Amino acid sequence: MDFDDTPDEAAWRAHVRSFLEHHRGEHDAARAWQATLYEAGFVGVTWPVEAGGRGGTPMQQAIVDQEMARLGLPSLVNLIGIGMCGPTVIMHGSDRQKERYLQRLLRADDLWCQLFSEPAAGSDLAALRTRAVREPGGDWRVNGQKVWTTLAHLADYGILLTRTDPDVPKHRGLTMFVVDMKAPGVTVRPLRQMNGDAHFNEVFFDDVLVPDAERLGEAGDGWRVALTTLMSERLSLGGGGTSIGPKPEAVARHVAEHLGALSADRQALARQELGRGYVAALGARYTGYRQLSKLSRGELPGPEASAGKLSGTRSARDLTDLAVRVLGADARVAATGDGDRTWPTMQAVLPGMAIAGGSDQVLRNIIGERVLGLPAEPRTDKGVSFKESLHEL
Amino acid sequence: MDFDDTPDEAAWRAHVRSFLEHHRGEHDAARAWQATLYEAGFVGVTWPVEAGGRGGTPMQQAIVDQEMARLGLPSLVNLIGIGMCGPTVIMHGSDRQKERYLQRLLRADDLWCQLFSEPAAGSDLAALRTRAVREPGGDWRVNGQKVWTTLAHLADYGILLTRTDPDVPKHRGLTMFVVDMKAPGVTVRPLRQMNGDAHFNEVFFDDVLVPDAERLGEAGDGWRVALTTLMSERLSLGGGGTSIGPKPEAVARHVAEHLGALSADRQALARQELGRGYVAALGARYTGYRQLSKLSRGELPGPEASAGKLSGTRSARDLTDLAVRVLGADARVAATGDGDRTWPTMQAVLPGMAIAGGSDQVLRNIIGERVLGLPAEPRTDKGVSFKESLHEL
Amino acid sequence: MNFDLDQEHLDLAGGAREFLAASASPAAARAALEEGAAVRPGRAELVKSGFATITIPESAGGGGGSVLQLAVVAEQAGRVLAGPSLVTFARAAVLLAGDSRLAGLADGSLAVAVADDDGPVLDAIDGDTFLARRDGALVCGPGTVTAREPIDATRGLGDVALGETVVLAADAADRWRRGERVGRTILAAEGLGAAARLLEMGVAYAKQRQAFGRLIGSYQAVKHLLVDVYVEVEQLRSLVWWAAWAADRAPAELPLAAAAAKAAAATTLEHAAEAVIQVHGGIGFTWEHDAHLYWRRAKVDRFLLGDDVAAFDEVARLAMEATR
Amino acid sequence: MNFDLDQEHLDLAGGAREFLAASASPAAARAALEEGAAVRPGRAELVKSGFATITIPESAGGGGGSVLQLAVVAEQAGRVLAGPSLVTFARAAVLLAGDSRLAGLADGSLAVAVADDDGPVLDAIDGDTFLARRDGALVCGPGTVTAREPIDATRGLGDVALGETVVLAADAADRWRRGERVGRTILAAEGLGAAARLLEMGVAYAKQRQAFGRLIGSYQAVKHLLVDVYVEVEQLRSLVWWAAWAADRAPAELPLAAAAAKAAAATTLEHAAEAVIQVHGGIGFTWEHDAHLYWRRAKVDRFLLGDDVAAFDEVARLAMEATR
Repeated sequence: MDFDDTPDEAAWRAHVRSFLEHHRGEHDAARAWQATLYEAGFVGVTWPVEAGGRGGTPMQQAIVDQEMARLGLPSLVNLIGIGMCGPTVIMHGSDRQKERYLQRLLRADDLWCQLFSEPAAGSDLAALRTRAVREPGGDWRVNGQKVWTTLAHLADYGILLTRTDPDVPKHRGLTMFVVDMKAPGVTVRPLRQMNGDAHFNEVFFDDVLVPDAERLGEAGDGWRVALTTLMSERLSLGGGGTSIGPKPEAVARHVAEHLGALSADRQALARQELGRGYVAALGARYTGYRQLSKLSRGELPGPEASAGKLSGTRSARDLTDLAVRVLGADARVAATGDGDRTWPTMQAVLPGMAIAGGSDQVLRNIIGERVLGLPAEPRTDKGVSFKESLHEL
Repeated sequence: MDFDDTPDEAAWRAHVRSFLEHHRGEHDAARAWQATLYEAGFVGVTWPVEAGGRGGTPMQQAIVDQEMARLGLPSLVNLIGIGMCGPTVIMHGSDRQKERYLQRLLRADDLWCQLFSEPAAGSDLAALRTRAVREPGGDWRVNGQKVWTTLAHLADYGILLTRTDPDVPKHRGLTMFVVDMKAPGVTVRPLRQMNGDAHFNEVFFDDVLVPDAERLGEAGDGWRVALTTLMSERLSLGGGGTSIGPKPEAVARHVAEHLGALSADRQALARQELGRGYVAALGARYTGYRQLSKLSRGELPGPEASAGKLSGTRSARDLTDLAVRVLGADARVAATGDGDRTWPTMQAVLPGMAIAGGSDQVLRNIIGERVLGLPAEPRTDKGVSFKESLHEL
Repeated sequence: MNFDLDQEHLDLAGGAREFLAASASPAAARAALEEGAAVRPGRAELVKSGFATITIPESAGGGGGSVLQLAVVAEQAGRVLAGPSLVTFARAAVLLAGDSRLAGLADGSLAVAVADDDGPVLDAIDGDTFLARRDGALVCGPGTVTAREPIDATRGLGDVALGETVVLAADAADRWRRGERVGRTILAAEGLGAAARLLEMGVAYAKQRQAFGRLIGSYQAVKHLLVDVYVEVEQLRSLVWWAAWAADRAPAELPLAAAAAKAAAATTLEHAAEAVIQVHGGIGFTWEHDAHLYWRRAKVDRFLLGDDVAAFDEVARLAMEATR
Repeated sequence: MNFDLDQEHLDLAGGAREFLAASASPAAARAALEEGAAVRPGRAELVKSGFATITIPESAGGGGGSVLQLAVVAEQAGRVLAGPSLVTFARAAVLLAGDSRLAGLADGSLAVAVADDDGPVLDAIDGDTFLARRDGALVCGPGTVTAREPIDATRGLGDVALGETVVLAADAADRWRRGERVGRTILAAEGLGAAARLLEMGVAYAKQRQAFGRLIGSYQAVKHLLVDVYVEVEQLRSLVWWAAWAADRAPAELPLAAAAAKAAAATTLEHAAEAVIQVHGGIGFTWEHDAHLYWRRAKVDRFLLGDDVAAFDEVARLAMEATR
């Protein structure tokens, strides 16, 4: 066991650090910044070389992420493309699709989004209703609505999961496509969250034509294709030792700054809360490091990676609550006397974290069944065609 | 709304109090003490007059309980008989059974126990396996094992739930009997709990003959008869404002005594814990008073009464944990330097409270479905005969 | 003992629900947040309805009613996130007892708010007359209000700089404390209404939304979450009724009852809001859904009239004192 | 970075499991509680096996191994509730470093226990040589032991009245603190083993017991209870490995890592024991079932080497210091 960089890792870190420090001023132009990093070999580190990547290790990618965070640099603009859409194209795309999309995605020449969730298909993703119907010419006509689509308003392309056969059980009638977000019939509407921001969108498909050449995988095989995407997503949420919500160090700094204004009793209570949240956050972080070590040995991310999101969401909530509380009387309003909105804003974002990317309840089912081997619940929808299931209740 | 005794209640209370104060020295002889109280009209207050009771109100019974608790007197020895077995005989027994059993039960001439649970039938009580087979003469031969039977080692009689027809669905093949605990073939073995005490027993039935005249209700109607018993039990666990586990006042007194030995920080933490547990306990108590008020207006105890057990178990656990913690270094051992075992003992009893008399999980199902009206889970055992269900998994 | 609402209370609750549901709503709370729209039903309507002035003696033009009656109304106000808070009226009625200004509170000519010593003041935004403590005395006067960016716009929180004040009572410690305790009781009643409404929303959604071929309310993970909220709400209801009854009939029990109700309201409403957002999934954390408006109420109310931590501490102190 | 056990550690764990499973068990813990039977495997066997003396230098007759190695063994010891605790050996090895008595610890001729300033002492019952602090100095000597009625008999808790002592080091503050932190790490490793074993018991039962026509592990109420334990256990495992690694390789990280591991072990083992008793239903709170023996361990261990509250407080202080 060791936490030190290997000689190779240390050299890579020194290189990354020096490059970033030299170029850090350039990150404001988000697409150009990603292109700069791509040219430096820092984007898609783990992607295969033939896909435009570096063929590197998850540890090398983690080092890039750590060094970016150290300088307080923002995430890459095309993160969903890199983390989810790209890997799906790599695994299931045609040579033409790979050729056409992958390098441009890494350079942020094109931005990507992921079009899976629907109003009536949240946790039960496979219940989605967006229809793709085959035209006489072999292409597809898409109608329906997606929701919770990050970046849809800026994206050039999206990966789109549709129902192509409602007469078979719900997991078997799905097909995945690459869709041109500028195509006629695509409408994007921002969706405001409870904190007032609009990080997500609703996307409406109204007779949108998608060429059959943009199919990803076989018709009817969309669920298996989607699992590639979701497995990639799992790693980016609470995996690899990254924090969900605030960094615990940031909360500790904030509490330390405000502690002096509290009574001795309140200080003792605040330290208990900080200690509890901090231990949970450290536990999640070091468990992430164990996962990263496994990945670096070539093991696939298993369902146990979801544990990080489960506990990270909870400790983020508790730490943020403490951070709000130490504001004292200002905790009742949305900005402190100095106009600082950090903690009230964080507070209003967290309820969504226990839902987005797999709700706490669904993640517990997955871990219970796939990690602990506990029996599944009796399913009432097994073997029923999707169409029938709509009339069941 | 008012919390005061009505004039009638006040008179009753004065009478109860004066009697108890006069006779308090006599409670050591448990059966004789119950007989004394019975003659005074304080036992079976709510039972009908023709059953040997007083035909009184739940509030009158509550006043007796309150006054007993005020003097620190122990519960009646035959409490299970009075609370569960007797009401079942009143509702479903023959005239001969009522005549023979009820008054002797109230006087504690006979002690009673309740024989429902089995090793393989805990939460799923209707899955019980103890068999009663009809003899040519019409009487019944019983074989099987019961468990968690309070007082079985002292009891003269028990109400016994058996399976008489394994070929129908499990709820339909049950029959209830009164069984003579001294009959040949009945063996009682004490069952030690985790704290080392043996409040419960295992009871084995080995070719025990039960006369058909001791049947309670129709053959095959045992489940409906058992529901009478269970509804009576509900009231006695956390209902009516009684505390589960320690009285919150006792914890407050104990904490107050030990607070001075703690650091200022620890005092602040202890007050938080006490406050939280105390509020939960008060919430449960006053909710119990609301139930009691309903009962006194003649309403039946509904499933919402179980909420008291659910929250009472939790607050009892939290308050007891605090009581243990304030012992300081003595919290590591089973008796303080002065030989006081109160809180470590209470600590070791509480895990059972979340299981006995309906586990937390089962109570939540009941409240969710019967109070909130949420849909039940799909049942896989509906309509299957008991015999088939044994081979299902 | 008869610990339940009487028919008179049930009728009052029905009337209050009718008035408040017609004049306030989560939509109005959203508009207040979004566009700075006025809080509904607003002071004038609340006074006109008679509900806000229940605890003011008839001699001063009020309803001459009980704290329990006001608590029954406050539950209905909490259900629809009405403002300004009945807490403000209840406290002012206690503090102005015997003062000529009480008639102004009762007829709506004065817009009173009560300024605690710490930070943003409840219902300060449209207030013109502020009650405060100065060196143990109860003082009254105009003030300059600086609005604060709201989490829950219905609470009208603003910083108050008092202008010239007059002393209403030199030693007002007891009266101030009773005002706080009656205020905590009414605050808890508003929290009860909000939490009960959230629970209804969660239960209704769980009976209608399906996932994996079943209604989500049939899953234990969802069902038990809602049951835990139900248990908390019912216990809060008991504590609110107890505290209100104590305010009217058993002053010695009021300190403990009011602190317990305040603390339980803070935690119950917060748990209810978080659970019900979770039950709704994605739709639950959208701006257009009502859940976050109740969540906002929870996040603010827990810090009013002392926070939950202070209330639990007080409960513990009182409980220990009572054993001596 | 490679944050995982190496093959060497896995082999060591396998050997330790084999030895400990043959020489200790919950049944032995029950016998110790019931009849005062000796704690298993006992000092002599533990020393003979070499596992207890891993962290003593070879020059003093020990294994010359790492704290991480001892932590790997301690997890196995925790699984079967072995005694005396490896915590006692680990702390003594730190405190006796450089002293001739270290060889006595290594060869089993001295039965050492470490007496903290407060209350009953871990593994005092069969100790003959006690290490303690006196006015900042590290002292050593015999003592009179008064056994205390046990909650968990495998912890050998007794009050110690020290006899005549000798001073081993006049200013022993740093050494004492390192002993505590290494001790907390090993205590957390034993807690990890106990919690992991509890989880196995709970999962196995949930896969085998049925109710209402289904295996109980298929109910979300049971499944999610066990998943929450799983998540806690895996995070505790990470913290234990980190703390042990820090004890060997990164002393600056040890204070935070050891406090975090200690605190997490206290809460995780307690949650695991309560959840697994609950999953077992009635059978889980019988004397004959093993669950309560682990529950007893949880109830005692949380108060050793400072309680969880103290450890959380220390984590907070260290975290805040690090931001300055």
